[in-house]
Order: sequence, then structure tokens, then C-alpha cells
Amino acid sequence: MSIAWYLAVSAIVFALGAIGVITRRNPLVVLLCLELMLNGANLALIAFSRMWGNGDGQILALVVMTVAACEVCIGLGMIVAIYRRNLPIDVDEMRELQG
Amino acid sequence: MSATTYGWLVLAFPLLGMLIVSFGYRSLPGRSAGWIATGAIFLAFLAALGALISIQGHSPAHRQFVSSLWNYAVTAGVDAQMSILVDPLSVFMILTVTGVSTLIHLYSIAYVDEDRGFARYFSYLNFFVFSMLLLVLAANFLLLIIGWAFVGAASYLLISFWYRRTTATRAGIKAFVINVLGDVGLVLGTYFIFKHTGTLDLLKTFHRARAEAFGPVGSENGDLIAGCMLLLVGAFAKSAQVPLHTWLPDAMEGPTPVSALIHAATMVTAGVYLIARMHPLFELAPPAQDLGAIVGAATLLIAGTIGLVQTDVKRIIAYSTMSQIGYMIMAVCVGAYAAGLFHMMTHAFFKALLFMAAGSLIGAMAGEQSLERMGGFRRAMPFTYGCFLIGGLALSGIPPFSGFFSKDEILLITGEQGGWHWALYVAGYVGAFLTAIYTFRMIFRAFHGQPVPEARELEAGHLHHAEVPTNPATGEEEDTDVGFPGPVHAIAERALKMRVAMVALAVGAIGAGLLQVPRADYVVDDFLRPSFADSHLYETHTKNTLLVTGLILGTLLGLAGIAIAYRVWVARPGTAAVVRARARPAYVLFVNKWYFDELIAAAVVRPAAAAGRFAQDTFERVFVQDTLVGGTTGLIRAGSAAVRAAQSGFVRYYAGLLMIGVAGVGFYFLLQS
Amino acid sequence: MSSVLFFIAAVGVISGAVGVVILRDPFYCVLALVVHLISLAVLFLLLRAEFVAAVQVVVYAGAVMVLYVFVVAYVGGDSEAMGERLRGPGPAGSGLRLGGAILGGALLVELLIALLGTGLSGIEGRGAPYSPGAQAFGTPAYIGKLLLTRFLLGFEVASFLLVIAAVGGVVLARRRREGGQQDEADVLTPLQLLRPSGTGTMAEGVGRRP
Amino acid sequence: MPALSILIWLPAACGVLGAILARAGGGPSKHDRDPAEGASEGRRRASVPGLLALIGSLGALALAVGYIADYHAGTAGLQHVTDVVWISELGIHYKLGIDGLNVFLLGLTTLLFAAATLAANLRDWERPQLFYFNFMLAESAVLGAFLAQDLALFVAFFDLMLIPFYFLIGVWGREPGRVKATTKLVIYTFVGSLLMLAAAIATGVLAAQRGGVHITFVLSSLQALPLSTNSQEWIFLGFAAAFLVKMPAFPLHGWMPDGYRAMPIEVLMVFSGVLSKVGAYGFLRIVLPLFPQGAAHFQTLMLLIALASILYGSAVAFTQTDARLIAGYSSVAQLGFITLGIFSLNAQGNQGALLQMFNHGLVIAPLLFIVALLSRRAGGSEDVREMGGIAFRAPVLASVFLIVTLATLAIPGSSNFVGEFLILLGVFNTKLLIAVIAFSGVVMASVYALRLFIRAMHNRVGSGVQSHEISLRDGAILVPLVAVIVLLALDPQLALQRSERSVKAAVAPAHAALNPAPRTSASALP
Amino acid sequence: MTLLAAAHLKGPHVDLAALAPLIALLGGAVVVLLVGLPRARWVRSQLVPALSLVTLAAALGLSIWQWNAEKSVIAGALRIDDLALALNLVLITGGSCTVLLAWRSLAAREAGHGEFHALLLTSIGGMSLLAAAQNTVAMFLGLELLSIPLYVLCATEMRREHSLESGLKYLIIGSVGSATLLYGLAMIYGATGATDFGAIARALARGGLASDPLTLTGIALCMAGLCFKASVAPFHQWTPDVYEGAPTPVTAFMAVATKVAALGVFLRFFDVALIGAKGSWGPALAVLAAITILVGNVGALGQSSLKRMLAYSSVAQAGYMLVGVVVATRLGAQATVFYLAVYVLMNMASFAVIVARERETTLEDSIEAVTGLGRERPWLAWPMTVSMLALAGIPATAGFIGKFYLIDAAVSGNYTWLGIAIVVGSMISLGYYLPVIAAMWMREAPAGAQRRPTAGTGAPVPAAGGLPALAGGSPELDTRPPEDGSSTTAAGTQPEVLFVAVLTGAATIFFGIFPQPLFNLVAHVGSVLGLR
Repeated sequence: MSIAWYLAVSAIVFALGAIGVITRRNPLVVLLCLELMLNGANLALIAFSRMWGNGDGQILALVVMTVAACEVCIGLGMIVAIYRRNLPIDVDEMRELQG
Repeated sequence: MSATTYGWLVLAFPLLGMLIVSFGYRSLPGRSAGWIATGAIFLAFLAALGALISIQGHSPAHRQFVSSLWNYAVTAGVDAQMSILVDPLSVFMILTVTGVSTLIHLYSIAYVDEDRGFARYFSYLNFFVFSMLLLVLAANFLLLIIGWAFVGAASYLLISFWYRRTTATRAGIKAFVINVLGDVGLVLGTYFIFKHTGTLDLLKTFHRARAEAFGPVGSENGDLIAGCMLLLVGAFAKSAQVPLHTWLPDAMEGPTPVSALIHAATMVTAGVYLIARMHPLFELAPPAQDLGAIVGAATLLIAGTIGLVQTDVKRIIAYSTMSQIGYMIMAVCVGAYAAGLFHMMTHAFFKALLFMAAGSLIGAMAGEQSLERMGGFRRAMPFTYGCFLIGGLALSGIPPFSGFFSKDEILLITGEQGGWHWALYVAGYVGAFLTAIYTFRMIFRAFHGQPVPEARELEAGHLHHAEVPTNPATGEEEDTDVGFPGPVHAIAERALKMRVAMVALAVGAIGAGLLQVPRADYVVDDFLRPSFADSHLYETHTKNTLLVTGLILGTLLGLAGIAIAYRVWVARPGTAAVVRARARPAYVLFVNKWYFDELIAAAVVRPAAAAGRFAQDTFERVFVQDTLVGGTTGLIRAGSAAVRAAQSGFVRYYAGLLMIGVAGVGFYFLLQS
Repeated sequence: MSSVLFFIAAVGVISGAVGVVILRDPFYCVLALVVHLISLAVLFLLLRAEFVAAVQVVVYAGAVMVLYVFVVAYVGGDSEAMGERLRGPGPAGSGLRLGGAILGGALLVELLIALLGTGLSGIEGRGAPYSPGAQAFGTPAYIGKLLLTRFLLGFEVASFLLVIAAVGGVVLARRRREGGQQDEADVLTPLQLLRPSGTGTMAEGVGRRP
Repeated sequence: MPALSILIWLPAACGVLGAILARAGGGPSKHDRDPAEGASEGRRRASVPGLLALIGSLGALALAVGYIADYHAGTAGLQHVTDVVWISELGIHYKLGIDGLNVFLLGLTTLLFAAATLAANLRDWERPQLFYFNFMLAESAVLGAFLAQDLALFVAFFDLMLIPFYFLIGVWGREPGRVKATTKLVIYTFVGSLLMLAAAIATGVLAAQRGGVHITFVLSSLQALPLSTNSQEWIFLGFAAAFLVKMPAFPLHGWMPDGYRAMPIEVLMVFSGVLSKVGAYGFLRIVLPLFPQGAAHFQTLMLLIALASILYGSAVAFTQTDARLIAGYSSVAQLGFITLGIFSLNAQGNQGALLQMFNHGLVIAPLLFIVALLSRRAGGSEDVREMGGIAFRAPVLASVFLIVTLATLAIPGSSNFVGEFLILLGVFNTKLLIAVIAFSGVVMASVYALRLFIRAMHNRVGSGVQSHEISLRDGAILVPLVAVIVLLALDPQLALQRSERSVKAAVAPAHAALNPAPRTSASALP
Repeated sequence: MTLLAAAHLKGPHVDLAALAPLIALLGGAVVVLLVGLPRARWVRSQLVPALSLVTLAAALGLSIWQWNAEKSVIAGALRIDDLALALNLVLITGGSCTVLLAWRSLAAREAGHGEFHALLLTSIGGMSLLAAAQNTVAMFLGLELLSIPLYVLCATEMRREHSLESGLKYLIIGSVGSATLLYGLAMIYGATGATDFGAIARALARGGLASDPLTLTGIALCMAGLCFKASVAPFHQWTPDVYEGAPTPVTAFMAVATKVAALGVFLRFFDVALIGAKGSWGPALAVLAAITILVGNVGALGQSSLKRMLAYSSVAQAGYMLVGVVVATRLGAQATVFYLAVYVLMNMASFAVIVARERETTLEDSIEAVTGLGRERPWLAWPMTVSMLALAGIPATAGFIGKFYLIDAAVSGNYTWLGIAIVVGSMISLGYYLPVIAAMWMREAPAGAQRRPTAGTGAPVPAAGGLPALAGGSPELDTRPPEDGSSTTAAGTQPEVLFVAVLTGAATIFFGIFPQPLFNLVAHVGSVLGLR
């Protein structure tokens, strides 16, 4: 299969992630959607790295995974904290700050 | 001492007097302020005499002396120095001014004796004379304008001397503003002339004018004509010629001696002097001359008609002044310079005399000025009556009084011009006729007929006092803490100072004419000739027939006028009403002073005020504030509201916007490829 | 054969992603993501990125997803409340959902134009020539060498990043006693730091005392 | 003579010193929260900073007089130059110098500030140290603006000037609406001066690019690197905006009424007397020499704006009833005359404009102070309708007021008249019609000025008017100012001959740009 | 990690000297973390901040030691040059101020001092890494290393749900931004096949790659991502909310430090790596800058919360600084860094005052908190005034010179209209800076009721002692216990805050009058980037 196909898939995944972030209200799911976006990027990286035949892309992909893990860790931490404060777990409820 | 030194002294004394009086107004004892002021002017008079003598010592060809103290404004092509010009013309002027003014000062000491503003009055008076002298002696346009404007300012101060009278302050501001109008005309005219001559110095200007700075003689340079006409505007404003005359009657709000000063010697004659002084320019601009002559003639007629129907003594005299000045303006505009100036001199005498007499009369009436309430003072105030009579005869041009010679010489020379000047000639005699009528109407009504209570009271030896002093113009009550009309009024019969002054003037009024008796002597002519050496219109007497007819005609008209006055107001008192009823429209027109005030108000004052009010109430708010200030701020506020609205607080909105941004930027870049 | 595999995997990837976006219950979302990740790993393999694929499966589909499941279980009580709030017209309204979809579509189109419209020849090809071997492209050895030479810094920093993320997790999820003065009260032992990242914080996160 | 920096910074130094001393002397301490307490504290200590400020301003005045006396009228060049590189990277120099353009404005500034400081010392101020600090800072900034010979430095001082006034008006201003007024004033004027900032930088950069040299803002160097005509034109607009707002010129005077109403009289004296001049001075110092083509290109526009200011200002002034605003709008008109003179773009007009700047400052300050005195006599009201008859029992006040009034309406014989005479002569020689129309402003001036005088001093005594003579302290403020007015009236040449050469030098390029073929009539530059 | 680096000697040569500042920061973070573990109160609340200050000082010293270095470190992953070092100095300045501001803050105690400061230091480390990054991997990592601790820090003041909310918002939006950036990087990698900036630049210079849709879209995504970090409109929306919600010391840090890092990487990435495609990204970025200036200034108008106002103003300031990037000239780069330095000082001054007032009054960060400050607390009022004037760009403050420099750069970079935009922005900005000054000097302080009662002495009060003090306070009080057991009102007892305020305020004035030091700081910034 030509690289283009992989890239197309990556683009779709990325876009789906974006849609998810915009439409979902549960922060947990929003985090998952962020993962999707990152994965889309990852796929693109790997594909390109294959295309050029150099490993930079893969390295970057690995780094991204680490980063993703960290973000998940923080994000979940926050969700737990929010839960502890008995606040609604819904991003739309968090709009004290505005204007 | 040189002539110019005397000239500087002439300026210095009044100024000094003013300073002393105004700075020492607290410390000066008693009435010394008045004496100081009078003395100052008298010294100036002596200095003027000195100047006269010293210039007479030189040959006629070299009787123009310029002296400059320091550079006033010498920059960028402008060359205005603090310099005076002493020549026969200016000497003639300063002699008249200082002489008459001295007497008026003297008179005033007694007249305003009871006024709380005594010192203030005399400092103003001195300042006034100083300004007039500055005007006369100025050797360049800038200084001339300065003196010109100072006279205006001084007249304002004196007219609204009793500043608690709203009528007085209104009259003052009116006089001032119209005079400023004149200044503007003068300045603009100066610009037009300066544009070509490149100098402000008078003599240099004339010289360059002769040196064809305005093109060859006969080629009527537009700028020059415009300039001269603008100078005329200045002259009209000062000399109360139509249509800029409306301030003069109102100026009667001032104390009577002030009226005398303004009308007789100073101020109003400035216009005459200006035109005479600028004759080299005017003679290059005939249209301007003609305009001046016509306006002068018109003024003398209009003033005469108005004088016929006025009832306020001072106002009648004021209008007579207007018409007399009309003669002078006409004279200097047709080239009868010496005659005009001569008439100015004689007029100074008899007009001052008339005003003083009127002042005395008004004093007897306790401030009342209306002819309606006067009558029969003949026996009560013989001296005043006499003076009034002399002044009246001189004014009406009855030989051998001074007015007769001067006025007829003017008309004679006008007539000699021939052509359309005949119209002026005729107008002049009509004016003379009117003058005689209204002058003697005044005299008869005031002094003849049944004595009014005040007159009786005075005959009984007691001077009348109004229980509540009121403003004669409006009848509103005076607050006398500002003084005059104070508790005591001065009348000539009771004040030596006044009598002295009046006698001196009476002598002048009777005898001044002898300076210039046709066929006999031409003192004034010869004296002034050096100043007008360059004029091609200077007096030349040829048509003797015209001379003779003129003399006779003038006398007859004067006598006829007196006769008519006598018939109407003494012999058959009822006639006046009948005539009034017959010529109703004319009467209304005259009583309302030809509606000049209303005209100016409608044409200038009200529109200006309306514009101002619009600017302030509407424009300022709507445009300057709401549109310029409010508009921008409103715009920004709207933007602020929009931004805040976008800041909804929904994370998902933010994410969405982020995506929109990304998409947008991406799209832009795709277009780039 | 590879193309068949590709299609299967691609379908898995995309359907997984779609699942994450549209499924209501967060728990199913997580499962969908797992599917997505695993099939993604397959794609990686097809792209000769063995090592990355392995990490993907182990770390992601393993540890991280476990973390998710834990949290979902912990806060899961709210899920149905959340569900009905979703069903009801939320403050954001459904307009946003539509708008989001459109936006995503637009974004997708742009990306596709960019990715496929490029003039790069490589896109059409199957990638650079590849010769199997111990040190071959994408093998652990290959990656390892890169990590320890050219990308040493990245490697180090990434490790530090994990540590600090762990600390952050602890800070956020640590249970506090009300009343504000918890400093003295709560004990933080070195253990919590020596523990490998992820799990330790999780234990804290669910509020168990070590 | 000492370096100019001393002249500039002496006041500020005194202000700072005053603040420090007052604080050291236990001024409002950090802990007192009660405003009244703070106020009383201020009242007790009002003297220390006040006197220091007075010393500073008088010292500056003395220096300025020294510079005027020491000035050599023979040259057009700068004198007493201080030139230090301030920011080499930006080519900004700390360059000061005196020439015919600013020598008398220095005198004006220091004189008015001295008078105002004296006036301020007669009153109790809350938080005096802060007040005098700001006041002196303002003087320093203004002096700096007048002395700066570097474009960027000028801009800096020009902007800095406003900040002290922001405080002076906002903290000590008159209710109602002092804060609103001061904010409006500062923002409005800053809009202009920020545009000028951009324009100034553009000037430096573009000039350097054209000349291919390292960027510089020194005026003399910039003059040597003329800009292209079209860049001159838009840059000109930037500067014009700043200066016109500052003056203020119609229709950009929106800030003026509120500002004037809110200012304490002492502040207003210097604000209206000096700050408005900085704008006009800017035209002479910067615009004409640096952007001659621009000036020539927009001459008619500027003349029309000036004309509009004259007519509008006068018209509003003679329907106004608030004495302050009469003064305010009259100065709109006066500044209109000045602008008119500047954009006649010939020596006469600009000489007149420069002289008029000095005169106007000299006249408006005492006028405003007198207005304050009047309101004190008219029961605190500044509405002319509530005044009247004050002259009685106050002859000195009356005569001083009279002199000031006559000078305000530029009666011939006052140096204001010489100024207007030259201005209008200059305009007459370029745009006859405009000059003729402008004369109506002269007439209207006589109306509103006399109206103010009469309404206040004459007519019947207003209700609640207590007429009494001015105190010696007030006299001490007024008399020197009036004395200077009279002195100049007697010998305007004093100023004219000092400025002539510099003015000619400043105008020459613009005049050349206006009419390439030098004319030989009186209007052309000899 | 230093050990690790030492272990692989057959790896690339590691120039420890050049890395020293970075190592100091990260190492310091670990140390602080460990020191923070013991329970002893003084250790936690006094020693830890002290240590972090020491760390920062060390980093500062090392940076200065490395001054004028021109080194490419670890196989070209980093580049230690004057740009990096200058930014380091700026960052460390901001960091130290933050540490001082956070000394007694609630946030630090909630998070535990050790953790708090460790996070802080790590974030600074990430920033200096970013400022030196030379390949996309380092760049991305740096970005995350600075962001992730910030996400946590924002949420540390957990008793206020605002804090949590801002944390989560920041996390979500921030991650979206990172993802976007990452995809962009991926595309650029795809187009050029390189991750090193140098290589990318070379690739772009070759042939028509600069106009290839792949490259351009990549650039677009990167731009969006970075703009997000620098809070450039329209990617700014998280800024006000997050700034307002975060604990004030953290806000201060974010406001200054993230800007420094983001603009640093902007300079490195756009003006070096992507310089080849300048023609296409220049105008776009210029437009963004203009929009940002407008939106930021307009949004700040009439905000009642000072933090929110400053947030918007920081958006506007970002717009100003972006101008220097847009023109992509030596002058532009220098102007940007210059302004960054100034910007840190200006903002720190006002944030310090806000912190002080938050602790003294119950009005939190509303503008009432500073009303009447001029009479009550001249020593707080002056720094605030100075910083407001400086932000508005008034002469005699560093802000004026900064703006001057930027406009200069804009005009000479043929972006005159951007210069005008800056000016217009400053005009609008007066509309919200002046009211603050007016409130401080021209209005009377509100009724003293809401002022926190003074504990008088600085002596530590027992644990629960804080609570009774709150009796009868305003509603927020229930969620906001006093900053510290020993929290008191008089500035005398929180000297460090006062110190920061006065120092930065004074510095703002000083550099406004004698800017030469700052000019020397940025002297080589442009040249090391190889710009003209």
C-alpha cells in the first residue's frame, strides 16, 4: 500500500479526535479524544518516517506516547480532584470563568 | 529744542499725568487729581506751541521732521519704529486737540466735582488725549493704528464711565466694537498698501507711492483703491459716518464733558485727519475719494434730518456733530484739505461750547436731558443761554461767527470741482439749512417759552435736585455710590472754572473764523501748505462769482432756518404737531434714526449670536462630543462586548474556535501554494 | 496480503476512533480506544515500526488504558447523570455538535488536500527501500541506537517528564483533609516517588493510604 | 551659563526632594487609613514641599532669564548645546539646545510655573508632597520638550508631560467628574501623541534608509536626510494630529471643556498657558523643517482648520457663560491664529505666531487666575451671570483685569496685536481671502473679551457678590505677569529680534517648497 | 540524569558546561522535591523556597558564565547561544519573582511546597530547553515539559473550583494545541524528511518545497500550535479564564514565562527553520498579530478583575512582540527579546501588588482591592502605577523603549502598518490601564470592613488559628482560608512580595532611563539566528 493511504487514515483519526473534543462534554472522553488526535499525528509520523526511511519520525512518535501518558496522568488526576470536590464532571458546567 | 522734542513732550505730558493720577489715586489730596490732569494737558498745549514755533523757524520746504526712539517691530520686512512725525498738519492737530482739551479738563474739574470716580475720570481723560495725540503724531502705520485703537479704548472707558448703568456699558461696548471694526479696516488697508510699498513708514510710503510703487499715475491700482477704501472704513467708524455712526448718539451716555471731548476736538475728527494725512494715496485712488465724499454728504443730510426730531439735547448735538463731520469728510475727500481742517478747528470750538452749555443746562435739570421737559431757562441761566446762542449761531453758519467761514469755504471748493460735485454742493447747503433749524429748535425749546418748575426754582436761587436720581435713558434708579449724578450738580452760573472754559471757547467760536477770511487772509492755508505740497488739488481760488453767491446763500439759508424755527416753536407753538401729522412717514423714519440700529442688529449681531448659540448648544454636543468622542469610544466598547461574548467560558467553544482558527490559517496557506 | 491487512486494521482504527467520539458511556469509549490502539499498532507494524508498535500495545493499550478504566470505575457513579445531561439540551446545545462535525470535516478536507496534494513523489511510493537485518529500520536496536545517540536529550527529558507528571498526578489526586491545614497531617513517604510512574499515583488517586 | 540639563531637572529634583523630606518628616504614614487624617497631616506639612517647589521654579525662572539675556540673536544656530548619546542602538541622543524658537518659550514656561507654584502655595493641598512632585515633574517635562533637539527625545518629553497632569487633575481636580475629565483628556491627547510616536519613528527609519546611514533621531541630522514627498505627507498627518489635539484645534477640542472645568486653577494656568504652546512649537521646530513638502501640501487644509478654530472658538466664547470656558474657547481661537501664522509658511507669519505663543501664554494665565479671584468674590460661582459690579471697591483688580482683557483682545499697542498683525500679514501674503475672514475673529475677540470684563466688573452688583480689593499675595502673582505684558507691549522687538533668524531658518524649506521661485515682494524671505 | 548522560560515553559528546544551566534547573527540581518530603514545617515553608532560589541563582550564574557561547549540544539537539542564554536570564528573573510571590501562598501549601517548587523549576527548565531547541523532538518535549507542570500548578489551589476549572481548561485546550502543533511538525517532517531545524531550513531552501501544500499546511498547524502557547488571537481564549482561575503567583509565572518561551521558540522555529517560507507565513502571522493586538486590548476594557485584565493585556502584548517575529530581521528578533525582558519586569510588578492585596483584603483580585491604595500603601501603589504606565508605553519607563524598538523594527522591516497597529493598540490600552491608576490615587478606599484583620505579629499562629480570623468575612472566605498560618495584612510582614513589587517597579523605571544594559543583553540575539 502506498504511504498516502496511511496518511489518509491518520488525517481521519486526527479529525475525529478534534470533533470529539468539540462535541463531548465528559472530560474523560475529551481526554480520550485528545489521545485520538495524538495517535493521528503518530500514524502520520510513522508513515513519513517509513517514506523517508529515517528513524526521526519514530523517535518523535515514541516521545509523543510518553507525553500522551503524562497528559493522561495529569488529566485523570484532575478529574479525580474534581470528583472529590463533588463538582459535576462536565466541561460545560465549568464556566465560572468567562467574560 | 527741536520740533520733534516738542512732539515727544506733547506725548509725554498727558501720559505722565495719567500715570500720576492713576497710581496716586489714593494718596492725592482733595481735587488735586483734576488739577494735575489739567496741568498736564496745558503743558502739552505749551509744548505744541513750542513745536509750532520751531517748525515755523524752518523754510516751508523742510517742515517735516521724523524722530524715532526705538525699533518697535522690525522683522521680516516689517519696519515699525517708535517714531513720530511733526509737520504742519500734525502741529495744527495737536494745537487744536490740546487747546480744546485743556479747557474741557478745566470745565470737568467743576463738573464731576462730586463724583466718586474723580481720579479715575481724569486718568481716563488724560489717556484719551494721549491716545489722540499719539494718533496724530504717529509716523508710521503701526503707531497710527495703535493710537487709533487707544482712542477707541479710551472712548469706551469714558462712555461707560458710570459703569453701573447697563445703558452706559452697552453704549461703551458698542462704541468699542464699531471702532475695532474700524481698526480692522485700517489694518487691512495697511496690508494692501504695505504689499506694494514694503514699508510702514508714512513718509516712505508716500514717497514710494509717488515713485510709482502702484504703477504710473492715473493707472488706478486695484490694491491701492481697495486699501484706500478700507482706510475709509476706518475713518467712517471713528468719525461716525453712515453706516458706522450708530455708536455716536449712544455715546451720550458718558458725562457731558466727555461728549464734548469726543465730539469737539478728538476722536471723531480722527477720520478727517486720517484722510488728510493719506492724501497722497487717496489722490492716486479717485474712486475712494468719491466714495468718501458721497458718504460724507449722505451723512450730513441723514444726521440733519434725524436732528430735527430728536428730543434729547445731547443727542441733537451729537447728530449735529455727525453732520458737521460729514462736511469735513466731504471736504478732505474733494481736496479741500485746509478748509476741512479749518472747519474741524472752528467746529471744535463751538461744539465744545455747545456741549458745555448743554451740560450746564442738564445740571440745572438734575440730569434730565429731554427737551420735552425743558423750557424758559432764558432768565434763569443767562450765561449758559449766551454761550448756547453763540455756539448755535456758529453752528448754523451765521456770519461773522467762525462756522460761517469754514463751512462756506468747504462748499465753495466742492462747487469749484464742478461736474457731479454740484450734488455735494447742493447737499451741503441743504444740510446747512437743516442745521440752522434743529439748532434753534433746541435753543428755543430750552430757553424760551414758559419756564418749567426747575427753571423757576433756579430763578428763586435754588438748584433743583431729583429726590431719587434716575438714569435719564431708562428711568431706572441710580445707585449713587458710584457717584454722578451725585447730590450736587454743577451749572456754569455757579462754577467759575466752567465759566472760564466756556468764555474761552466762546471767543474762539466767534473769532476763529477770522483766521481765514476769503480775499483777506489765508492763515490756515499757508500754514498747512507744506504738508500738502505734493497735492495737485490743494486750494486754488478762482471763481469769485461762486464765492460771492456761496457767501450770500449760506447766510440767507442760516437766517431762514432760524426764522422757521422761531415761527414753529416760539411764535406758533402748535405748528410742530401739524407738520408732524402731515409728513408722518418721514417723521417716523427720522425718529427711528433711519432704522440703522435695527438694520445692523438684524444683519450682523443677531446672526452672529445665533451662530454662537448653535455652536455651543448643538454642534458642540452633537458633533464634537457625541460623534467624535462618543463615536470612537462606542465603537471600541462594541468590540469589547463582542470579545467578551465570545469568551463564553465553554471549553468546547474554545476548542471549536481553536479549530476554526486552525482551519482558517490552514486554508490561507493552502491558497498560498 | 499486506493491503488486506491494511484495510482490516484501518477499519479497526477508524471505527475505534468513531466509537470513542460517539459512544455515550465513557467505559465503552475506553474500550473503543483500546480497539483503536491495537489496530493502530498493526498499521505501525505494516510500516515496519516494530518497536513503536510494541510500545504502543504494551504501554498504551496496557498501562494507560488500565488507568482509564480505574478512573472510570472510580467516578463512574456519575456516568448516567452525565448521560441524561447529555440527552437534555446542554448549555452548549446540540448546535455545537453539528458545528463540530462540520468543522472536523473541513479540517479533514484540508489535511487530505495537503497530504495527498503534495508534490512529493514518496507519497505514492511504498516507502524507502528496506532490507531486513538486526540493525534494520525500526528494529529495537535501530531505535535504541538513535535514542542513545542523536536523540539522547529527548530520551532523558522524556524520562524526566514522566517523573514530573507522576508528581503532578500525586499533587492533584492526593486526598486532603478539610480545613486547610493538611501539611502536618498527611504523610508523603519517599516510596511514593520510587514507585514506577502511573500506578503509584493511581493508588493515591483513588485515595487509598499506602 | 550652566548646562541646560540643570534648567530642566532642577524643578523635578526639588519636587522629589520635597516628597522625600515630607515623607521623612512623617508625611501620611503607611498605616493611617483615614483620609481625613491623611489630609490634616498634609495640611500641617504643606509648607515643606511647597516651598521647595517654589525655590525650584524660581531657580528655573532665574536660569531662563539668564539664558534669554545671554542669547546671541546674531546666529540661527543652537546655543548652549548639550549632546550625549542616550541610546546608540536607536540613534537617540540626549541633545538639548537653545535657539530663537524656544528661548522665549523657556521664559514663558518658567515664569508661568513660578507664578502657578506661588499661587499653589497660597492654598492647602491634601498630600502636598505628591502634588508638588507632580507639578514640578510637569515643569521639567515641558522644559524638556521645549529644549529637546532630538526627535525621539521630544516625543518622549511630549508624552511624559501628560502624566503629571493626569494626577494633578484626577487627584486635586474639582468635582464633579474630575476622574472622568482627566481620563478623557489624557486619552484624547495620547491618541494624538501616539500617532506622532509612530510618525517619528518612521521618520527616523525612513530617513536612515534613504540616506543609507545608521538610524538617527537628531533633528539636525534628520534635516540633512530629507524624506520622499509622499512619506512626508502621511508622516505630517501623524504629527499634525498630535499637535492639533494638544492645542486644541477645532474640531479636536472635545477634551477641553471638561478638562478646563475640572482643573485646579493653578494647574489650569500652566496647562492652558504652556502646554498648548508645545503643540504649536512642535510645528515650528519639527514639522516645518523636517516635512516641508508635507507642510506645503497640506497648507490649505491646515489654514482652514485654523480658520475654523478661530471662528468656532470665538463664536462659542461669546455665548459662553462659564468664565473659565470663555477663556478656554478664546484660547482655541488664539491657537487658531497661531496655527494660521505657522502655515502662512513665511517669515512674517511665523514670527507673529511665535510671538503670539508667548503672548497668549502670558495673557491667559493671569486671565484664568483673575477668573478664580472673581469666583471667590461671586460666592464661588464662575458663571458670569452671577457676577457683576465687582470693579467697585477693587480698582486695582479692575485695572489689572482691564489690561489683561485688552491684551487678550489684542488691542493695538499690546504685543498680542503685533503678533496678530504679523500673523495676518503673513497669511495675507499667501492666502488673502483666509486672512480677510480671519479678521472677523479679531472683531469677535473684542466682543467676548469685553463681555467677560463688563459682565464681571461692571453693571449692577450681582447677588451674593462681595467686592473687595485683591490681597497682596494675589497681587504678587498678578503684577509680575502684567508687568511682563506691559514690557512686551512697549518693546515686542525684544522677542522678535531674538527669534528672527531661527524662524527664517525654520521656515525657509517649507517656504521654498511652497513657491519654488522665490518672490521678491515683501512677503518673500529677504 | 547527569549520571546517565555520563554513562554512555560512546554516545555523542555532551558539553556539560553548556548544559549546566538546564541541568542545574532540573537537578534543583529533584533536590527541592526530596527536601520537601520531611514534615517539619520550617523545612517545607522556608527551606524549600530558599533552595529553589538557590537553584535559580545557580542557573543564573551558569548562564552568565556561558555568556557569548556558540555551542551546539548533544548532536545538535540544542544550541546554547546568546538567544538561549538571554532568554534564560529573563526566565530566571521571572521564576525567582514567582518563588518569592509564592513563598506564603495558599497554592504552595496545598500542593506541598516541595512539589510546587519542583513543578515550577521543571517548567522553567522546559522553557529554557525550548529556548535552545534545535530539532522538533527537543522542541515538542520542551513544550510539554513546560506545559504539564503548569497544568498542575494552575489547579493547585484546589479549594477554589476556579483553580481546578482553569487547570482542566488549560489541560484540554493546551493538549489540543500540542496535538495541532505535533501534526504540523509531522507534516513538515514529511515534507522535508528532517527534524533538525538546520536541515529543515536547507530542505526548504531547495526547490519548490516552500510552496508545497504539505509544507504550508504543516507550517499553518505549527503556527496555530505555537500561537496557542503564546496566546495569540484567535487561539487566546484559554488565557483569560486560566489566568483568572490560577493561583496568582502561578498566573504571574504563566503570564511572563510562557510568553518568553513561546516567543523564543517562535524566533527559533520560524525565523530559522522556516525562514525559507517567510513569504507565505509572514503576512499570515502579521495579520494574526494585528488581530491579537486589537482583541487583547479591546477585551481588557472594563474588566473588574485585575488578573483577567492583565490576561487580556498579556494577549495584546503577545501581539506586539509577535511583530518582531514577523519582520524576521535581526532588529526584529532583538526588539522581541528586549520587549520580553521588559515585559517580565512590568508584569511582575503589578502581579506582586495583586498578590499582596489578595492577602490583605478579601476583595481578591477585583479592582476594588487596589482602590485608595495611593494613600494607604504608597509603596504598593507606586510599583503598580509604574507598571501600568509602562505597559501602556509611557516614556521614562522601559515599556516605552520596548515599544519604540518594536515599532522601529516594524517600520524598517517594511511592516509600517503593524507599527501603526501597535500604536492604535496602545491608545486603546490606556482605556484600561488608566482606570487602575485612577482607582489607586483618585478614589477613596472602600469601607474598611472587608479588610482582613491583622494578626499583628509575624509569629506563626497554630494550625486552626487561621479559621476564626475569617468570622464575618465575605462569602469567598469559606473557600479561602488565610494564605498561611501567619498570614497578616501589613506589607511589613510579607516583605518578599513588597520586595518584588518595588524591585521590579524600580527596574522598570531604571531601564526606561538607562536601557543600555538590556540592549547589551539582546545585542547578539539577532545575529546568532543568522538574520540580517
